[in-house]
Amino acid sequence: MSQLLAVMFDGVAFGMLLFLISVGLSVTLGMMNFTNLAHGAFAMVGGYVTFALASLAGWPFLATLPVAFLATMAIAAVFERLLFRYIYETGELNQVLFTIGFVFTASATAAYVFGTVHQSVDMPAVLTGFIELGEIKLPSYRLFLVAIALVITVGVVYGLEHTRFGAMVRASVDNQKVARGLGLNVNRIFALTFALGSGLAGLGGALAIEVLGLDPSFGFHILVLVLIVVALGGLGSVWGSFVAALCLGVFDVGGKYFVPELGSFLIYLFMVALLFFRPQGLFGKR
Amino acid sequence: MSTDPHLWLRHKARVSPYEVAFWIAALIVPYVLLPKYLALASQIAIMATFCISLDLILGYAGIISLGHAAFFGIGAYAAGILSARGWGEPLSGLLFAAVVAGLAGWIIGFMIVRVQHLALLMITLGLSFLAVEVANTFDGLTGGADGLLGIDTWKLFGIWKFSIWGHTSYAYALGVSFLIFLLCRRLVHSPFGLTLEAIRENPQRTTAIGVANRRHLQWVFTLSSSIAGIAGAMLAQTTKTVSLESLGFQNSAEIAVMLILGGTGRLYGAIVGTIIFMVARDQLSGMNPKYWYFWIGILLMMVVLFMPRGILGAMQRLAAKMSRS
Amino acid sequence: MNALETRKLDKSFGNLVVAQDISLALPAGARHALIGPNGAGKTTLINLITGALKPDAGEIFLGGHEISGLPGNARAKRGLGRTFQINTLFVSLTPLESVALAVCERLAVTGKWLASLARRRDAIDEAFDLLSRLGLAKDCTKPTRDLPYGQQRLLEIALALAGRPSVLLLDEPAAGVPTSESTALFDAIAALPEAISVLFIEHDMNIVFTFASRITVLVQGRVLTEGPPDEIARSPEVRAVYLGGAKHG
Amino acid sequence: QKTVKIGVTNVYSGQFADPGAQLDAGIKLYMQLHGDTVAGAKIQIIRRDVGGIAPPVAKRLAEELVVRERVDILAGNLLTPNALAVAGVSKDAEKFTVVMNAATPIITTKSPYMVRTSLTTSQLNHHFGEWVAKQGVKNVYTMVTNYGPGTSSGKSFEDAFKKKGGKVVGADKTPVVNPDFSPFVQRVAEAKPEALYVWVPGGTQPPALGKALAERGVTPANTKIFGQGELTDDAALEAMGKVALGIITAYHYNVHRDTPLNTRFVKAYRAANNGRDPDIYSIGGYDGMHLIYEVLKKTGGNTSGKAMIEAAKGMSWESPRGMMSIDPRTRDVVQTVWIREVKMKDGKPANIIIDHIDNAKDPDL
Amino acid sequence: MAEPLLSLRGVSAGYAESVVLNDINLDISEGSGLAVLGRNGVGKSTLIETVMGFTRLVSGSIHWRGRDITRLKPHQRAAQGIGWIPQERCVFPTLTVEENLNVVARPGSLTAARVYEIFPRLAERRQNRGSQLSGGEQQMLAIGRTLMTNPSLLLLDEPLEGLAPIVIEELGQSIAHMSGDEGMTLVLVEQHAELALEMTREAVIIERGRIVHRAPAAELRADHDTLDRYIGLNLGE
Ligand SMILES: Nc1ncnc2c1ncn2[C@@H]1O[C@H](COP(=O)(O)OP(=O)(O)OP(=O)(O)O)[C@@H](O)[C@H]1O
Ligand SMILES: Nc1ncnc2c1ncn2[C@@H]1O[C@H](COP(=O)(O)OP(=O)(O)OP(=O)(O)O)[C@@H](O)[C@H]1O
Ligand SMILES: [Mg+2]
Ligand SMILES: [Mg+2]
Repeated sequence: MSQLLAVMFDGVAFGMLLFLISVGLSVTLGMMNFTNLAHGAFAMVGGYVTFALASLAGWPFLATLPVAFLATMAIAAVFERLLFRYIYETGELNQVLFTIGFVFTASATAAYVFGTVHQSVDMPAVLTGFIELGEIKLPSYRLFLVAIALVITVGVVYGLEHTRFGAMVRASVDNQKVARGLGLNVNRIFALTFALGSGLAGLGGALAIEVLGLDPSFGFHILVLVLIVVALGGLGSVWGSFVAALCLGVFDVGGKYFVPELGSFLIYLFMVALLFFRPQGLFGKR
Repeated sequence: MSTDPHLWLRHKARVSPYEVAFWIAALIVPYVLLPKYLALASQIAIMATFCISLDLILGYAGIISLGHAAFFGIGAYAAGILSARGWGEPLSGLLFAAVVAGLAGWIIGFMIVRVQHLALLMITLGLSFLAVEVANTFDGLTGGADGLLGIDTWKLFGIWKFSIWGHTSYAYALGVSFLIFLLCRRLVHSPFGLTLEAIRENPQRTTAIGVANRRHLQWVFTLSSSIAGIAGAMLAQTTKTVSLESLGFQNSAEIAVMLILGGTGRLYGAIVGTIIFMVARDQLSGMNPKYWYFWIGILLMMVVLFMPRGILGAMQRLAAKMSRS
Repeated sequence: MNALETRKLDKSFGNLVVAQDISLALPAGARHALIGPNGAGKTTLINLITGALKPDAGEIFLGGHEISGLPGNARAKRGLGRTFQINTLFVSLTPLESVALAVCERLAVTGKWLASLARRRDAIDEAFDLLSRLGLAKDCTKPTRDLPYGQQRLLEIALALAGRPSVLLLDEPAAGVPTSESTALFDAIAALPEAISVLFIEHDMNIVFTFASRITVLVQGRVLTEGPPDEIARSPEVRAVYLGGAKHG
Repeated sequence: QKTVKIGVTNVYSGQFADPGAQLDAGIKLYMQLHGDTVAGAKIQIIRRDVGGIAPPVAKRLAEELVVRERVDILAGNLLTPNALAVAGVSKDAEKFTVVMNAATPIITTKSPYMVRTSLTTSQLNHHFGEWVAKQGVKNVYTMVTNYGPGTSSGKSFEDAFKKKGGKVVGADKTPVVNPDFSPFVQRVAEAKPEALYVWVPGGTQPPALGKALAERGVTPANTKIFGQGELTDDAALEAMGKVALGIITAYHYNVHRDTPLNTRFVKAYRAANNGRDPDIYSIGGYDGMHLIYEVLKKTGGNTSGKAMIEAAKGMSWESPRGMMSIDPRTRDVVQTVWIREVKMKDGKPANIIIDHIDNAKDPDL
Repeated sequence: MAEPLLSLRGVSAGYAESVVLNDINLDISEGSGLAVLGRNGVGKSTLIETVMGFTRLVSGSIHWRGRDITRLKPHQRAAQGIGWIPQERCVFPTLTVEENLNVVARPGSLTAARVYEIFPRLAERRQNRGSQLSGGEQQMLAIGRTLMTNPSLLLLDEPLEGLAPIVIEELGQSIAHMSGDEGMTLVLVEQHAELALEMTREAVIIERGRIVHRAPAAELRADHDTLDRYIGLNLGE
């Protein structure tokens, strides 16, 4: 019984990690409908910010997290003004091409600056080890991930999704021309949303180092996972991503535990089956 | 402006002198001017064929796939395994690969034609990951992660050996690509090709005029898979290698990048995109093996910013402008 | 035998009932109008008939054969043509290609992938004729998206006619077409072979009363009344829910 | 002056860029320490990036190196599928070819001009399996990555272990892309085996696995843990901390082995690479270059495949990793397998050599 | 005379490669109503879109309350008080009726409650997504949505299309009320010339991108010859 609980908890924690690295994408792709394969590149930016501050400048890990969020946001805002805003209307194929190009360039830059080696950061003592609850040992860092994921979900779902701003974003995506014609400053709305989504990506990247490690191919590495989460959650719904990540985590970890022979098939089988029967994802709005 | 409908349609489908020039150049340039690049040229021809197969479904029928390499890989394994098991005759190997990949495409097609958009993208992607895992699991047949061993390609027509100089490989790859191109060119100018475009534009309306959307889509998907399989088989035969990665995501993504780079829905976009991408990669990575992809990234971004309809789209616009002025 | 008949069609979206117990019969050659307030369920009814929506209950017969179980395209192949209230066109194809495609489908050649479209002279001529009749010949080689709205509306009709349907369902075909041309449009429809039955939705009462031989009034998913035009025009009920003041009397 | 061109097909970008970079740094360091002229010829390296596991690309690049750049020697070969593809070129073009990393045994059988200066998976794990059995371990649970190197390492280990009377009580295969080991470790924790054998690729996975083991309390305190050397590389040790104490691994190279040659090598390597330590990829590249230099000296600059491979056969030398040689029959590497245990040293856990198997050959070749 | 609310001076405009409008001069004074008539494809929508700033302006300038707004972006023009109802409705399909209204709202006397009063049907369908509305409901929503911006000038591009007669009647009254009592200015593009001329004071007729006729609405209503010639309305019948 307690083992089952431990496995469940691992699943939840893994799901929350998935959510944290993909929540930014469920903003940029899900809400803005921007096929943002560069999400991973921004996650990598956040990761390297944390790495640079924690491992090179000696900051405490927790203090680097807000900086990872804000710095990535700022960098994304600059690139948005310089580049990304020109491709919102060029169609998803062009967006694919452009953002893949961006990941290439970002990845090469990271390799040049930080080298190809896998980086890690030192965790504060409170986040290493585990908390014992009866017979179950709950690893502290995983508990921490779960907590942050909950905070972000509440923040994004209530701060962005169910607000007038959220409706403005969706309106702008539905029909840019008409949204402009009715007085919405589509450029500003998109810039803000894009920066916010990228900031969240950066935060996710920073939090993921401990589990996934960090290297210049990080951006490609997490791409498939985050796409799966967003697709399963459904476009336009951050809450959907949360639920999808949770299901995915529990299903994947539980599946590996009970039928390890299928270990590498599970995630894909789950996705293909779910999307076949629910193409719009769990809570898709588009 | 002429509104003679026959003239207009015939004009749209005519063979332009540029096309003839292109194919003559494709034959002559590598052999005569760049004989040291024959290996690259044959792989370009092979990948261009693969890219055309993607253009058929993506550019014309609107089926966005991030997993088309699965069929490329299936073809490669089909031909490779056939050869490793003792039958290395190349042309029959191609045929075999075409049938196997086509069959796989037809079966997967039942699923593909029922979904669109992101779900389609993700399902194709998921299927290709599953394909990799299946091939990894059946390593007795496929050689698993080490790759398939023992491929031996017999002489072409019993005469020409596939040597490291690449003369035979290129002739073979170019010849097969050209035939497939001709076939696809016919297809896109046929009523069937027009129907595909219409389904891509508005499936609701095609249904209302009586078109069986799914049947058409499944058929083109099958055909496209088969062509991808032929391309995979050619690569297996000319390089005598097949690995799991031929089925994988990176291969799928790369071919999509080449297609979009060249421009979708015009066949030549697939060819031009492949040439530019592969030549750029060859040259850049030769110059700077560590950071070459920085420049590839810049190239991709530039193309989107300045040529949103792909390189060929931009060339067409330019040509149209020049002919008008 | 009726050209088109529905029996007790029901449909609801959640708890919104959009069709309830709708039984409608169109004899061959009918010119039947379907009117009713916005949101009454007129478009929904057409969608049910064409198979774009699945009814919760009820049957549909075309020329005496039940078609309820058939997919939309099979119904179209059996002679059910339609237009859409909101333009549903192939925006990057040209009108010529669009209509030629519809003709090809009728000729059952859209599966031919080794034949050349340009060589299907029969289909192209027919498409061009049809476009000429609707005044679309001039711009028929421009991408559809560049045409003004009114011309796009006409193309909607051209696409439906190209299938030579036996029953034609028109959802506000004249919306966006100026009155002058809409008259011409309906003249063209009126000039269709006698045998073709037409069911059309229209809010312009001039047109309705000029062209309909029978009118069904739909309100909140139910048939309020059915009858010849003069009867409908006089009905105080219809006036109250739909026609309003005396303007279009 | 004559130049000898060496075409290096390696991976410089993507997921495998880091091992590729380390291998390349080994090559560079050797040339830096030993000059770029040998036997009167200038050595020129021409690098090509395969970009990952891509045998068709590897093959084409090797062909182009031969045809376009007219190289005399082929080298590099980080990954097995790529190396197998290059073997075809090596054979057809009769070029002396050095496998500096790829570790699947059969590679060198695919071209008579090929030698290897790294390791083979069964070389380490076969001898390790026998060694473990000899220590009196009776049953073991195995957990290996589900792809070529992992499964073949696991199989070598299991076969040797079983032959010596051991029993395999459970065997799991983890996915290649595996961000989360916890369910697998949980299974091991519940099975409570006497010993656990693990194999994971270097990079992010060893620390991740180490953490998962520590979190689930599967530690040498209650379960003997055996693995190939990657498992306890420095990053992984750091992640695991003291719970790693007692893990036993087999490896062919130890950065911290205290011999004058190795100390000098490590120092120079760090100086040339921003303080980064060399690893097995570096040593593979370094010794590969050593072999090329020595062979050229022996042939007097003759670069024909035949002459070079004959000269290479049986050659033996002292490397920073220890004594090593080229088996004249198989052209494959013969070297010492070091058995290390994690113990405290200078207040930190470190890999301390506790035993070694000299002149270990691949048992299957 | 007071400064016109909107004036177009020598405006030529069009799309990427074609020029559709030629040398349009037009003054619209506050509180007036202008009907824009013409056949299909003569450039009526283009004129409206040019005022909004969506087309490529080739020459000329546009002034709003005397200020040059030629360079302003569409959303800035909307913020100035120009309200646009696109011809093809274009409600936001993923937003609910309520969100469609609120998302563009600007302070003023026109609120969601007022819109629901004008179109009770919308109140009933408040939680439906835009894509789940009937054609007429979408048209109502498109009008209501623009009203939510509390514009001083309302550009209506064939707003009556697809509405039931009784709704047209009520909408006509509401519009008359707004333009009369609340001082809203109207530019009304309509195929139904009769209706349009009833609701406005002045009219222009466009033919191939040029203004070919202008007259007070009442006068034009009686001028069957002109209407016949340019629009082909056979009102005589
Ligand atoms: N996006 C566009 N690109 C190119 N040309 C266009 C575009 N939109 C319209 N046109 C052209 O501009 C001209 C005027 O079109 P417009 O839509 O303004 O006509 P309209 O008077 O509003 O017609 P309707 O009554 O049918 O709505 C037409 O010839 C049309 O082909
Ligand atoms: N997918 C849907 N989900 C929920 N409600 C829907 C959906 N589609 C339509 N409706 C509702 O069903 C009702 C009937 O719609 P329908 O389109 O049939 O009306 P209509 O009679 O054609 O009206 P109009 O004259 O305005 O076009 C409308 O109130 C509409 O809001
Ligand atoms: Mg309707
Ligand atoms: Mg218009």
